[in-house]
Amino acid sequence: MKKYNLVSRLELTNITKQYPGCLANDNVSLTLMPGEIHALLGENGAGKSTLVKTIYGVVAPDKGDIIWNGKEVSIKSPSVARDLGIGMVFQHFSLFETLTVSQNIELCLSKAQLNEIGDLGERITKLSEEYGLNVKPSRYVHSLSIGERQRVEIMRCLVQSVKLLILDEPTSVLTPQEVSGLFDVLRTLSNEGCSILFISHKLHEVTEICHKATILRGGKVVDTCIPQDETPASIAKMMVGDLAEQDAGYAKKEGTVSIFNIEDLSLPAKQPFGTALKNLSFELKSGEILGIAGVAGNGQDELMAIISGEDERTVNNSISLDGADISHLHAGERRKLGMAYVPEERLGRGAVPDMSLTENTLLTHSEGFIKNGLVDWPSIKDYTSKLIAKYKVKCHGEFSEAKSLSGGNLQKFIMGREIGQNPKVLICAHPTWGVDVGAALAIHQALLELRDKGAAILLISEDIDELFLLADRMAAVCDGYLSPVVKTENTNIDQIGQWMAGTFIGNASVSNKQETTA
Amino acid sequence: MDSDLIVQILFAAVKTGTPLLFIALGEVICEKSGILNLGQEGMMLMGAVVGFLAAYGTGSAGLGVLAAMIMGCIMSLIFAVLVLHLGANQVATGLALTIFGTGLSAFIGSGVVGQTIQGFQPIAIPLLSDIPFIGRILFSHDILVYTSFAMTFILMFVVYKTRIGLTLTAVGENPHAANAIGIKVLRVRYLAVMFGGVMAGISGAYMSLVYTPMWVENMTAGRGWIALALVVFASWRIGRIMLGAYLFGVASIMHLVLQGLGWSISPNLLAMLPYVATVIVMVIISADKFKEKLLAPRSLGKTFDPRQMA
Amino acid sequence: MIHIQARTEPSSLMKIASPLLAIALTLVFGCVLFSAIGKSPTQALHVLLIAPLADSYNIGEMFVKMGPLLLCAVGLSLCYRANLWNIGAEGQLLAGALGGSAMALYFGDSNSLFALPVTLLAGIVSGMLWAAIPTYLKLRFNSNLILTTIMFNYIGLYLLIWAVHGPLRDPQGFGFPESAMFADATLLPTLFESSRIHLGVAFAVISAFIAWFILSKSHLGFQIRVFGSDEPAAKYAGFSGKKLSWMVMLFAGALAGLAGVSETTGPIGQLVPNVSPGYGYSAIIVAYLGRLHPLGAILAAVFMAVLYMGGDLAQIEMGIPVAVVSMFQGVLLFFLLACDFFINNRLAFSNQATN
Amino acid sequence: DDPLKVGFVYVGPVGDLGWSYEHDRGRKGIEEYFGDKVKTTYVENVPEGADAERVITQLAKAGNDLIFTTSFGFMNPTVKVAKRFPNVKFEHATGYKLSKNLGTYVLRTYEGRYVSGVAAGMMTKTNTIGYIGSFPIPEVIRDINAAYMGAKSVNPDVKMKIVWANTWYDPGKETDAANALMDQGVDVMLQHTDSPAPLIAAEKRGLRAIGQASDQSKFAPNAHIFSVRDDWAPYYIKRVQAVMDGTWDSKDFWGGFHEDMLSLASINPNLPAAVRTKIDETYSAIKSGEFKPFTGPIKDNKGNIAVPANHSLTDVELAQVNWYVEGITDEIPR
Ligand SMILES: Nc1ncnc2c1ncn2[C@@H]1O[C@H](COP(=O)(O)OP(=O)(O)OP(=O)(O)O)[C@@H](O)[C@H]1O
Ligand SMILES: Nc1ncnc2c1ncn2[C@@H]1O[C@H](COP(=O)(O)OP(=O)(O)OP(=O)(O)O)[C@@H](O)[C@H]1O
Ligand SMILES: [Mg+2]
Ligand SMILES: [Mg+2]
Repeated sequence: MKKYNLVSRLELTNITKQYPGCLANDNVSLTLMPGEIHALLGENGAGKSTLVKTIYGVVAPDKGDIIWNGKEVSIKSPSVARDLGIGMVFQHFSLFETLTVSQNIELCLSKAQLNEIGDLGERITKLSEEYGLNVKPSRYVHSLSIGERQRVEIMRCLVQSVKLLILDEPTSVLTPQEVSGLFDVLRTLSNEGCSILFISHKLHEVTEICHKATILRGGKVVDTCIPQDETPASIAKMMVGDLAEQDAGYAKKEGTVSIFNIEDLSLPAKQPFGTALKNLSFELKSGEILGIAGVAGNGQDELMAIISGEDERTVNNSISLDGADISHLHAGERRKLGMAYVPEERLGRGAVPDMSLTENTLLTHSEGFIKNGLVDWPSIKDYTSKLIAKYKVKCHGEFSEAKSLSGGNLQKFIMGREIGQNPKVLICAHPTWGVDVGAALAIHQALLELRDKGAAILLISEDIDELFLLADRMAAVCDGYLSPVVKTENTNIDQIGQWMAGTFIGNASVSNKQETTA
Repeated sequence: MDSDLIVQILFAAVKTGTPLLFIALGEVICEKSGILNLGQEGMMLMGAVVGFLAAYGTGSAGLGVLAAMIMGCIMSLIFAVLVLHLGANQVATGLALTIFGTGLSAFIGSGVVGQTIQGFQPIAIPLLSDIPFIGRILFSHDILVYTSFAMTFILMFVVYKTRIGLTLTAVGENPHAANAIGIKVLRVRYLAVMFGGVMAGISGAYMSLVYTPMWVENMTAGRGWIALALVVFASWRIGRIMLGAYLFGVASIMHLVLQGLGWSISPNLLAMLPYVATVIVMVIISADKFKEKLLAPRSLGKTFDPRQMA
Repeated sequence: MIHIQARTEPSSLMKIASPLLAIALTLVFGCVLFSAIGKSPTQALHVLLIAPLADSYNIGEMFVKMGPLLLCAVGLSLCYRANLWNIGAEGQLLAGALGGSAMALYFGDSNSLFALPVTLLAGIVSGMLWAAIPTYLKLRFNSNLILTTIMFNYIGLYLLIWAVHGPLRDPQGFGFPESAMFADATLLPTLFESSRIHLGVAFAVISAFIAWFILSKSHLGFQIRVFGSDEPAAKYAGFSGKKLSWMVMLFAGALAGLAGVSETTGPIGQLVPNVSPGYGYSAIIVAYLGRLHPLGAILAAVFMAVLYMGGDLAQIEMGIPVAVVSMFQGVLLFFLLACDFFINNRLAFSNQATN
Repeated sequence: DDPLKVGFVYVGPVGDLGWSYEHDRGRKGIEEYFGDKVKTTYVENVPEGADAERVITQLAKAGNDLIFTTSFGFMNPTVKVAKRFPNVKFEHATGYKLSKNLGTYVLRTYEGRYVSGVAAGMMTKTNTIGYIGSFPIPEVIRDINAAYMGAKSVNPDVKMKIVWANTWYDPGKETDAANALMDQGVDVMLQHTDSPAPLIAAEKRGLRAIGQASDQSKFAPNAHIFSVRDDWAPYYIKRVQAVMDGTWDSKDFWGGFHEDMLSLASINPNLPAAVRTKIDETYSAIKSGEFKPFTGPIKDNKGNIAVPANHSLTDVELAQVNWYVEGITDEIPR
């Protein structure tokens, strides 16, 4: 990082933002110099996104000042921010799938900026070459991969000469290879004097690229550091405090009997922007955890839906449980045979937001609670309070509405509910996504306990570290294809990363068979 | 059927289709912004009665249309405040608007039932109206019909070729993303809903100032609902709305024409024709679920509150 | 300074208070309106709301009016709970009236004990059939339920008009569009001497209790609620959306059909073109006013019936146009929707109050 | 002495300038004639379903001594209420059920329709006249026959096209129906629906039409030939007087030109003299009773004898006409 002058690019003083029932930012102050890559760290809900949204004018702070290039400014809306030269890539993309790349970019520009640029398509192509972003202006966004979409988001910021680029968890959806491409772009920008505010949960990335870091906890700044001087472990300690337990390494197990099989499953996409599944085959043995890595949107949702029976299209003889074909059974019947699921979307799918926890228990766990078609509410209530106690779900009681729980607590509740049914097969998507370290630990242990009791677990996750920690065997999905399945000890992050990018496609099914028979 | 009769039928179809065209154009803009307004029938009735009252009072049909537009806009504002600011369910609010409009229009119009006024007179467009067939069918109408042509083409241009259209599409597809990049989602939606109201007002005025021209309770006879079906039929595309409106125009006068030609099917069964046709067309259009999902504004009918953005 | 603040928990007090507040606001609106048109607001409100309950005849008539409203509203409450936007109660009611009347005429002067039950059943089945078509179109062809049910209201109306002009016309009726009067064996018995309250009213109240029982005590009712409140969760849990949609829609159709046949075999006693003055539409408001709760619907239906009767009386006694009734209905629903805002939000009176 | 209380039940709005409007003019006629010796009340827009019985009951309970129910659909409710209130007199328009305290009254609209047919037959240049029907009930079918016979009597080549609008009052539909007819060569239009919309449509096209129920000349100064106007006041006054005198009895009353309950309003001065003369002649002949339109021999359009020679249909027979007269090429819809 070169220091051009002593005037800071951005200075925040005492930013405070109160949400109903939660103080998201509490007197946050922070300084950012030109060309500086600054990490914003913290557990889930620490207030990182809220802070950057304040800078970008999406959220109005209750208190505090923003000083931009030495002058106090009031950023009332994103267009004001953009006029100042601030660009932002959101944690959840803000792209319009039915529009083209250049239309998406155009929407972020003012008339004056558009006039200045002239031919937008040309400008995009030129920038694309300059930064190696490789984005075609005429393509529709729905036809782009996640990585490409992110590049569109970055392009959106670059078409106007941006002086501060904010990236909210940009790498969580990228393959390791894509991440290094992104870092190249960021370094170039930094060298050109563009400041970067970078949010990530992946601490090794932070130590690799960031010049400075600010750590938030409960909305407050608790620490700052120079990441190059720290290790991921030491930063993690700053984030969660000293009390947090850490996941230890866990012993790997080998499954016993093959219980659940997918045989040559192909299925066209059901939704306009969905992924088609292509020649999927794998088997799941009792007493093992099979991890499936992959960038979001590569067929995980579709796979989950067809396994659970939510996708009602039957693919004859392609799915079997205990040797019997179950592909014609609907979701309820499959559950009765001993299958259970933890969906990615905990609120709105895994639990009904407006219903109490008691009712949410009944959602999937009805065995023993229904007599002559009537619900035995008192016993469900009892059972629910036991669940809450056993999994240490923080809530007011079994009457609390699901939506009033924090994400991690709801996740613990759902895990408990599904595990409580003693499933033979548990399909579990992103079990700790957006969950803090303590809760994640509890969930990990519950999964392993279930495995040790002999259940077969399919673990779908975007978090490679978690997969390496838990899975006994692993594979990756890309564009609806499944890579070969390998024992976790026989692979490494690099190979899985390659597979996530699709390098296996073409010889997938063959190599799969070899592995499983080996 | 001789060609003369066909020309007459098509001429009548354009006339019958015009109120549908107006109201459906308004609704499609509203729906493109993600808002489903089932209050069309009520807004249209209010437009009809207020337009008639104003024209009756002032003697000017033009002022009548203006008053109807303002009334439609006011009605749509009630809807907009409830739905956009108070987060009320769109379906329920729309129904309430229709029920309210039906009652209120009958109430304020009770004094002028049976009165008549000098509505708009047809103006044959020089040269164009001399073209064989087409001239009679398209270019010998009144000023409001020409306005509806102009409106269609203007909207096609605005929606498909301008930044306004881009913004509208963006808001309808993903209001959260639109909000995040600084588009004033509520403002866009207010404007779209109000535009829908204004168009419903004109549509009502067309009924009471041109089509009959008089005021009768409930004179729109379900056209507001048909317009909603028309939007689905057109898969949210402007050009197709025009086509659909005229097709519906043909369907709704066909039973009268057939009777005149001596068909002896029960007039009651024939009168079902437009409604049955609407159902059939809707089934055909929406049977392709995949395609409909692609075409329909993705946030249609869903409540969006910028205050609760995470 | 007053400003609006989101509540952390929805207010259960407001859930109950909201309809009452809405009614109160509607009355205030009424007073303003009546003053504006030069009528005495107190007299108008008296005639609209008190007079309908002033004597036993009027109370009886109020119940007669309440019957079809409640039957339709109970079905609609279930539909809306299941997130199925059935606007077709009107058409289903007409279909029930038509089917039931055809059966009643088929029995003619028969004294069979089965005449009435079979007639009622025919009405129920016709209502179910009329609900089944849009349901099928929705489930099979993905067509918009709101629009198809509305279209089927119109189609049902014309079918009924066709029938009274054609096959069901009274052969001795000089060609007028009415069926013959039904024989006594196919008429619903009245419950009290000297009033028109008939068995159909009892059916309505019973149906409300049945619906309440299903919704709150049975697993099926639970599934309906989940399906309506969160469809992805229902799918995830393995509840069959198709099965639930069919059940709820057919139940609603059956009740609306029963409402129709109860009108023709009850207070009307024959099939006429005007079976319903829009009960199916008003029932939507009744359902909402009753919080989509079957027992709430009973109270709401009583209120709406009073309003209807009051409308007639206001016209007879004060020359107020009957259109005020539907205007009031609309305003009531507006106020209700607006008041519901305060279930999840509240007014805060100063900046300090936020903490 | 308390005024006599008279109640009216209307099916439509009093402002419809058609059926209910004319009944209300009749009601005002009573008020004018009797001054404060009567007190009248009306209820408009009463649906012909379960509500009718209640409204009629409420009028009876409110102390009305004589109640007129002015639409066919009120027949059975009136019968039921009449049974419960034996001391109140009821009169039902256009129906056929009588009881001790329930009378009926009907207009001989076919007389006006015959004259209309004569005028239309003379005025048509295309030899095609149109008829917008409401519902295929005997009254309307009877009048279609009368109109056609009138037209044929002056123009043997005349044809008639019939369109059913399925409504008594819906200006939109009536406009569509009128346009559909005119598109098919009709140049003179008769209507059995109540709104002036068909006249307005004819005026726009420079063709001719005849007004229905009330004087509709102002809607179409050029197109208007004349209106056949209903006038209920003479009958209503007579019946109120009968109640006051204690001479009221239940009967089935038919009134037309002769009773001044039907008249030709605003005959257009722009008609040719010959047409005007013919109209006057026909009118006088019917009014004096010298000519009765439904006098045999009349064949129906299937070739059967509908009215034998030398017979004029009685009122009871008139109430049951369900055939088209020879020369009408349509069929009665079922
Ligand atoms: N619109 C909102 N209304 C109420 N509370 C909110 C809102 N947005 C965020 N919060 C709360 O504010 C806190 C901070 O949220 P924020 O999104 O800034 O966290 P974060 O640090 O970005 O977390 P993550 O790592 O999960 O992205 C959280 O407790 C969150 O639940
Ligand atoms: N949109 C919201 N509106 C109101 N309250 C919210 C909202 N989002 C979160 N909260 C509340 O804020 C608190 C923090 O929620 P959040 O989901 O961010 O927790 P978290 O810090 O991520 O915890 P966990 O690790 O358990 O996920 C919870 O108690 C929740 O009830
Ligand atoms: Mg969280
Ligand atoms: Mg965040």
